[in-house]
Amino acid sequence: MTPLELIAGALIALGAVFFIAGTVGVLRFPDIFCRLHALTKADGLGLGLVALGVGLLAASPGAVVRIALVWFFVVVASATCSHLIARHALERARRERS
Amino acid sequence: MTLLSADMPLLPLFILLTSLLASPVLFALPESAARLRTGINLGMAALKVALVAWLSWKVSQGVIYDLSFTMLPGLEFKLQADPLAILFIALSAILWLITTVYSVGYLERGPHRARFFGFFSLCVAATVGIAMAGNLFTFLIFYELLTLATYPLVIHRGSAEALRAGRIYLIYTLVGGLVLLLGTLGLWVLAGTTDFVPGGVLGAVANDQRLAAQLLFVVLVGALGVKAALVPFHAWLPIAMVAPAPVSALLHAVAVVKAGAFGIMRVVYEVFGIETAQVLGLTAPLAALAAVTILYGSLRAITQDDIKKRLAYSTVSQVSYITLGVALASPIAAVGALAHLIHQGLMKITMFMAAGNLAEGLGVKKVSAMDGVGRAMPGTMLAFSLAALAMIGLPPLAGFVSKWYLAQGALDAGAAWVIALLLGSSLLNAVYFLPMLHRAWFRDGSDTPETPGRPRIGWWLAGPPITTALLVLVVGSFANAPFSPLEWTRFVVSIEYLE
Amino acid sequence: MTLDPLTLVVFAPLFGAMAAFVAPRAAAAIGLATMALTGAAVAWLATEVHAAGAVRTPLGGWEPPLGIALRADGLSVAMLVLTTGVGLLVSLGALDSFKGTANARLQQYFWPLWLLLLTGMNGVYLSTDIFNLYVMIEVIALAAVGLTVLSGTRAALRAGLEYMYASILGALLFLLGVGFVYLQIGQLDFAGLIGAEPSAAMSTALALMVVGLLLKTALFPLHFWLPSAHANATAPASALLSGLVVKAALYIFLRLTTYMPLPDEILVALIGALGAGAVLWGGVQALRAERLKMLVAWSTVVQIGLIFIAFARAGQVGLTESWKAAALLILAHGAAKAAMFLSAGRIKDEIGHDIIRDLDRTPVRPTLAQFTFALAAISLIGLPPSLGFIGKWSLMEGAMAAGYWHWVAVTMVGTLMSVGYFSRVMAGFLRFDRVRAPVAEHQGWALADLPPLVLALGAIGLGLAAAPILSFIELGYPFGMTP
Amino acid sequence: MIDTMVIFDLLLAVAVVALAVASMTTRDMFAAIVLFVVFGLLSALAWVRLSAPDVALAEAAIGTGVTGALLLRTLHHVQTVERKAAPEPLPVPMGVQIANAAFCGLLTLGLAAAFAGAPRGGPGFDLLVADAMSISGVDHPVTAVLLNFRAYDTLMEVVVLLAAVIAVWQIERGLSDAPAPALGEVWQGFARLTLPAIVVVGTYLLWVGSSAPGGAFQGGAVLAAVGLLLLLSRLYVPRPSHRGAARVAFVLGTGAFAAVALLVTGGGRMPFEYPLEHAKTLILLIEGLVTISIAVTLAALFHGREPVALPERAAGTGGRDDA
Amino acid sequence: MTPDLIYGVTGIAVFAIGLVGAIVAQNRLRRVLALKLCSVGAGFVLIVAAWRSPPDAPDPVPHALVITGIVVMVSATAVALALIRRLHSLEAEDDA
Repeated sequence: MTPLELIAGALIALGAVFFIAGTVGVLRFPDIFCRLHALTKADGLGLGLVALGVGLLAASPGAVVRIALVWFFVVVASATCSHLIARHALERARRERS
Repeated sequence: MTLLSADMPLLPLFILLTSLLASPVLFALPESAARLRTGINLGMAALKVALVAWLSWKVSQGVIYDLSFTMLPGLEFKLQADPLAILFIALSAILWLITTVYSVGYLERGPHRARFFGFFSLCVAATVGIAMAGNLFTFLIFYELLTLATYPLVIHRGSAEALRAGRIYLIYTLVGGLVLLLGTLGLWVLAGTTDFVPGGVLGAVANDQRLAAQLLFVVLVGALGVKAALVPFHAWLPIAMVAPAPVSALLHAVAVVKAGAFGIMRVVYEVFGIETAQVLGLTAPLAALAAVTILYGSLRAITQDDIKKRLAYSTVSQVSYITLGVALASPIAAVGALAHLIHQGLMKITMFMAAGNLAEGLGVKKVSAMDGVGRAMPGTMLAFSLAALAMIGLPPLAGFVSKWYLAQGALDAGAAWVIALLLGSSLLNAVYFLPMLHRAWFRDGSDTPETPGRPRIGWWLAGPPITTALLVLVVGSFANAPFSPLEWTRFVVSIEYLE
Repeated sequence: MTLDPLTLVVFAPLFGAMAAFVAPRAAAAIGLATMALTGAAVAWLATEVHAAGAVRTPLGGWEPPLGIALRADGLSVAMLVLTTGVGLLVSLGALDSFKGTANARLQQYFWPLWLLLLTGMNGVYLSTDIFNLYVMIEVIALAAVGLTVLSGTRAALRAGLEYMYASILGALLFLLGVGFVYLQIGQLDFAGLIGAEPSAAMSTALALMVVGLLLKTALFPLHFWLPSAHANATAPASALLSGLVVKAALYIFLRLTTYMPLPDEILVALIGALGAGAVLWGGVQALRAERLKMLVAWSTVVQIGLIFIAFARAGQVGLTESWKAAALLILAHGAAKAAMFLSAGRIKDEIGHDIIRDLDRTPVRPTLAQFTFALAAISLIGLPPSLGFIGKWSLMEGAMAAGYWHWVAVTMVGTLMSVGYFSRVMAGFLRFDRVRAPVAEHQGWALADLPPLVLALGAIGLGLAAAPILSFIELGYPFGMTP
Repeated sequence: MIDTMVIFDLLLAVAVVALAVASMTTRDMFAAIVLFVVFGLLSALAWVRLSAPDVALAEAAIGTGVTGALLLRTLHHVQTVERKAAPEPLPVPMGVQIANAAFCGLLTLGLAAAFAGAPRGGPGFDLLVADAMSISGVDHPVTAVLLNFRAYDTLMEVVVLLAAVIAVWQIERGLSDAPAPALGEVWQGFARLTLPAIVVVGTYLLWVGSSAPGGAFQGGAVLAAVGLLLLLSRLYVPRPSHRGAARVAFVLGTGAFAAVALLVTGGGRMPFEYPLEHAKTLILLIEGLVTISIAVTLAALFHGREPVALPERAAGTGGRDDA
Repeated sequence: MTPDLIYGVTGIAVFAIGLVGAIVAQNRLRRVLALKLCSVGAGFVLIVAAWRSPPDAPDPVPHALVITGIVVMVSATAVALALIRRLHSLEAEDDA
C-alpha cells in the first residue's frame, strides 16, 4: 500500500464513521428536526470525506472533477430536501395546532 | 324399385327453407302489417304443400334425395327424403296451412303477432327438419330448434300461469334434449356413425357390447319419450295447454309430441333396427311402457273438466299407440303405427281447433259448460264430434283404420293382450268423449248464463276444423286409395322391414 | 416496399391508435379506417396461411433465438379473424353508444385505447417469444384497464383497480417464469422450449407462467376480479373485454402447454377440475345475479371454465385433439359473448336499467336487442347448430371416447344451469303484464342493434362452418411438433 | 478479497430483503415508500455488483426515482383529500401474519430450490450477441439488444408507456387542476441551479448509450426529472393549449420507431432491419426521439390529469380546441 | 458462495414478499408497492441468470429484458396510482 492509498483509506473510514453516527442519530433522536440535523450534518461531512478519499485514488483528473460534482449536487440536494421536510413538518404542526 | 337420381337435388332444402326463411321476414314485419303477414304465411304454406306434393311424387317414383354437409370431420348435417320422412312432412305441410288459416283468425287483434307467426314458422321448419333428418345428429339439431321455437309460443299469453307452464315445458324438453345429446354422442362413440339406415347401424355393437347398446336404447328412448309424452315424462303436456289454441293444436297434432314419436320410430327402425332391438330384448319393455301410457292417459282424461286438459291427456294416450305399434315388432302393427301418426294428427288438431272456437266464440272452457253448444256452433261441433268418434275407433273413420291394423299386428306378433288393451282403451275413449258430445247436442244450454246469442267466430276459425274433420272422414273411408296415408305407410314399412 | 401481412397486422392498429390519439376529433373516423385496414391485413395473412401453411417473419432479419420472429399458422389466423371481426362489429356498435355530447370525450379515449388493445392482442397471436408475450400482455393489460374504467363510475373504477392488480400480478408471475426458462435453457423462443429436457426449473417456470395466465384469463378460483370489471364497464368495452381480452391469455396457455407439456396427468385433471369449479360456481352466481350485465359476466366465468374442461377432457393423451375443442369454444364464446354484452348494453340503454326482475316493467321493448340476446344465449348454452354446440359436442365426444364421464356430467350440469339463468332473462323479455307495463308497446330498436345481431348470427351460423374452421385451424400444425 | 466481497454481498442481500419486508409491514405509508426507495437503490447497487450497470441505472432512475415520485405524489393526494368516513384498516391477527410469513417462506424455499438446481452461468445469448455485434451499428451490447436484435420488444415497451399515459389522462379526465404545493424559494433556487445540470446528464446518458452503459431509457428518466422539477417549482404550468403538443410528444418516439421499422422494408429488408451503413444514425435518431417521448411521458404521468380549460365544466362541454 | 446464488435467492425472496403483500395488503398504495417488489424480484432472477464468472462479460439480453420490464412496470404503476387517486377523490365526495 502506498501512502496515498493509506490516506485515502483513512479518509473513507472516517467518512463511514460519520455516516454511522448520522444513522444512529436518525434512529435515536426524538423529533424530526433533530433527526434532520443529524442526517444532513453527518452525511454531508461523511460524503465529503469519502469523496475526498475516492478522489485521491481516482485515475484521471476528469474523474476527480466528476466526483467533486457529484458531491456538490448531493450536498445541494440533501440540503434542499431537508429544508423541504422541515418546512412540511412545521406546516403540519401549525395546522394541527389550529 | 330402381333408384333414380334427383333432377332437382335441393328440393328437400327448399321445403325446409320455405318456413325457415319466412320466419325472419315475419319477425321483421311491423305489428300493423297484418295483410302482408297473412299473405306471406298463406303463400309460404301453400308453396310448401305444393313442393311436398312434388317431392312425394318423385320419391314414390324411386328418386332418392340425399343432401349432406360436413359439420365436423366425419359428422354430417344430412337431409334425406325417404318415404318415412315424406309421411311426416306431408302431415306437417298440410296441417301448417290449415293451422295458419286458423291462427290468422284466432289472433286477429291479439298482441305480438309478428313474434307469434315468426316462431310459428320456425316451429314448422323444425318439424320438417326432424322429418328429413338423415342422421341422429341432424335430428338433434332440429329437435332442439323445435324446443326453442315452441317455448315462446307456449308462453305467448305472457301471463304468470303461461310463464310457469313455459318454464316446466322448457325444463322437461331441454333436459330431454340434453339426454338426447348424450345419447347421440354415445351412438357416435359406439357405432362411429349416427346415420339413419333401415335395419340399423348397431348390429355389430349389440353383439359385443350388449349392455352399452341396451343403455343407449334407454337413453335415446327416454330422451325422445319426453316429447312423446310417455309416462312418466308426460307431465308437461297437460300444463302446456295454456298456450293459445292454434299452438296447442299444432303441438299435439304435429310438432312436439309427434316429433318424439317419430324419433322413437327412427331410433327403433333405423338406429337399432327392429331385429337388433328384439335381440336386445328391448321391444317388449317399450310395448309395456306404451301400454301403461295409453291406459294412464285415458284414465286421467276422464276426470278432467277443462276441455283442453282432457284433450291433452287424450293425446298422452293416443300418441302412445304409435310407440306401441313400433314396439310390437310386426310389419302390420307398424302400418297401424305409422297410419296413426297421420290419423291422430288430423283428429286431434280438429278437436283442439274446435275447443279453441268454443272458448273464443262462447267462452266455454269447461266440459261442464258445454251444454247446448252444438246448437250454438253446429259446424264446429260437428267437426269435433266426427273427430271424437274417430278417436273412439268408429268405422270407417280414420281412428278405426289404425286401431284395426294395430290389432292385426298384435295378433301377428302373438301379443294377444294388446287386443284387450285396445278394446279397453277404446272404451275409455268413449267414456271421456261421449259425455262431451252428449252435453253438446242433447242438453239444453239456455240455463248457462254466459251463453251469448250468436257466437262471434268467422270462417277463418270455423273453416279449418271442418276441413280437417272432412279429412278424417276421407282418409278413413278411402284408406286403400293410392297416396292415402295407409298406402304410403305400407310403402314405408316395406322399406323399414327390409322387404 | 416489401411489406408483409404479419407486420401490418400489428402495425396498422398501432399507427391507428397514435393517429386517433393525436387527432381526437377524427378519432372515430381514424378508428374505423384502421379497423378496415387491419381487417384487410388479416385477410391477406389468411390467404397466405391458406396457401403456405404457416408464414413467418424474422424481425430485423435476426433469426431466433437472438431475434424475434412473427409467425402465423391456422390457429393464430383464426384468433386474429375473431379479434378483428368481433372488434370491427363492436367498433360499429360503439359509434352509436358514444353518441351525444356527454360522451364525446369518452370517444376520444375509447379509440386509441381500443386500437392499442388490438395491437397487443394481434401481437400475442403472432408472437413466438415468451418475453415478447410478456410485453404484449402488458400492452393488453393497460389498454384493457383503461377501457374498463371508461365509464368513470365508482364501481367501474373499483373493479378496474382490482383488475389492474390481478393483471400486473399475473404478468409478473409470467415474467418470473420467463426468468426461470432463461436460467435453464438460455433462450426464450418457442423452438427452444420444445427441445428442453424436463427439469425442476422448467417445471417451476411452467407453473409460474400457467398461474399467471390463469389469473389473467380468470379461471376459478382466480376469477375474483372478472365479474365486476366486465359488468361495470361500458357496453362496447365489456364486449371487448369478455369476448376478446381473456382469450389472449387463454391462447398463450394453449400454446405454452403445447411446447412445454404439463409434466403430469394429475395437472391436466387439476386444470379440468378448476374448470368444473368455474362452471358450477359461476353458474350458481349467475343464477343469483340481480343485474343483467352481472349475469352475463358470470357466464363468462362459466365459459372460461368450460374451455378448460375441453382442454382437459381426455387427459394428457388426448391433448393433441382436445385443443381443437377448446379452440372452437374460444371462437364461439368470443362472438357470442360480444353480441350478448352489446345487446345487454342496448337493452339497458333503452329501458334505463338492467335489473333482471324488472325487465318487463316498462312499456319499452327493445325487441331486436332482446332477440339478439336470445340468439347469443343459444350459442352460449350450446344448442345446435351454433358454434357453441359444436364446441360442446367435441368436448363431450372426446371425454366420452376417453371414458372420462365426469367431464360429460359437469358439462351437462353446466348446460342445464345456463338454461336456468338465461331463461330468467328470457322470461323477463317475453312476459307482459298490463299492470306492470301499462302503456302501449314501443319497439325501440336502432341501427346499433345490427352489430350485435350480426355477431350473434355469426356465433350460430359458424356452427355450420365448423368443419372448414377446424381444417383451417390445423394449417401449419399449431399443435404439431414444429412451431 | 473474495471473502470480503462475499460478506458485502451477504450484507447487501440481507439489507435488500429486510427493506422489502419493512416496506410491507411498516404501518406508516410514507415510511413504507421511503423504505421502498432505499430498497430500490440498494437493489440497483446489487445489480452493479452483478455487472449490470445499465439495468442499475434504469432501476435507480425509473424504477426507484420516478416510481418513488409517483408514489409520493399519490400519497400526498390521498392524505390531503381527506375522507370523513374512511374505513379503518382492520388489525391483522397474529395468526394470519404468521401464516403469511410461512407462506412467503415456503414459496421462497420452493422457488430457491428450483433456482439452485438450475444451471447458472450460461449458455445464453452470449455468443450470438458477440457474433452479431459487429453488424449491429452500435458498440454497447445492451443497446444493440434493445434497439436492434430485440427492437420489437422495445417498441412495444414504448407502446406500453403510451398506453399508460392515455389511460391516465382518461382516468383523471375532468379532474380539477389542483395547484402543486408551494415549495418555497429555496426549492426554486435549487431547481434553477440543477435544471441545466440534469439536462446535460440526461443527454450525456443518451449519447453514451451506444458505447457504454446508458441509453434512451436512462436518459429519458433523467430528463423526466427536469419535467418534475419544472412542474413542482411551477416554472412550467401545463395549459389546455399545450395538449396538442403534448400528444405529439407522447407519440413521437413510438411513431418514429415504428415508422423507421417499416420504412427500412423499402430496400427489400425485413422490418427493423436497418441498413448497415445507416444503422448507427437510425438507432441514434430513434433513441433521441424515444428519449424525448419518455421524458415527456414520465413527466406527464407524474402530473397525471390532462390539462383542461375549465375543470368545473361538465365533461361533454369541456372538449375545447386542442391547438 | 458466488454472487449469483446470493442475489438469486434474494430476488426470489423479494418476489415472494411482494406476492404475499399483493395478496394480503389492505392499503391500495401498499399493494402497488408490493407489485413493484415482485417486479424487482423477477429482475434479480434475470440479471443473476445473465451473470458470468468475472473475466467473462454478462449476457446482455436479459439486461435489456429487465430494462424493458422496468419501463413497463413504471407505466403500470402510474395507471394504478391514477386509479387510486381518482377513486379516492370520488369516495371523498361520497363521504361529504
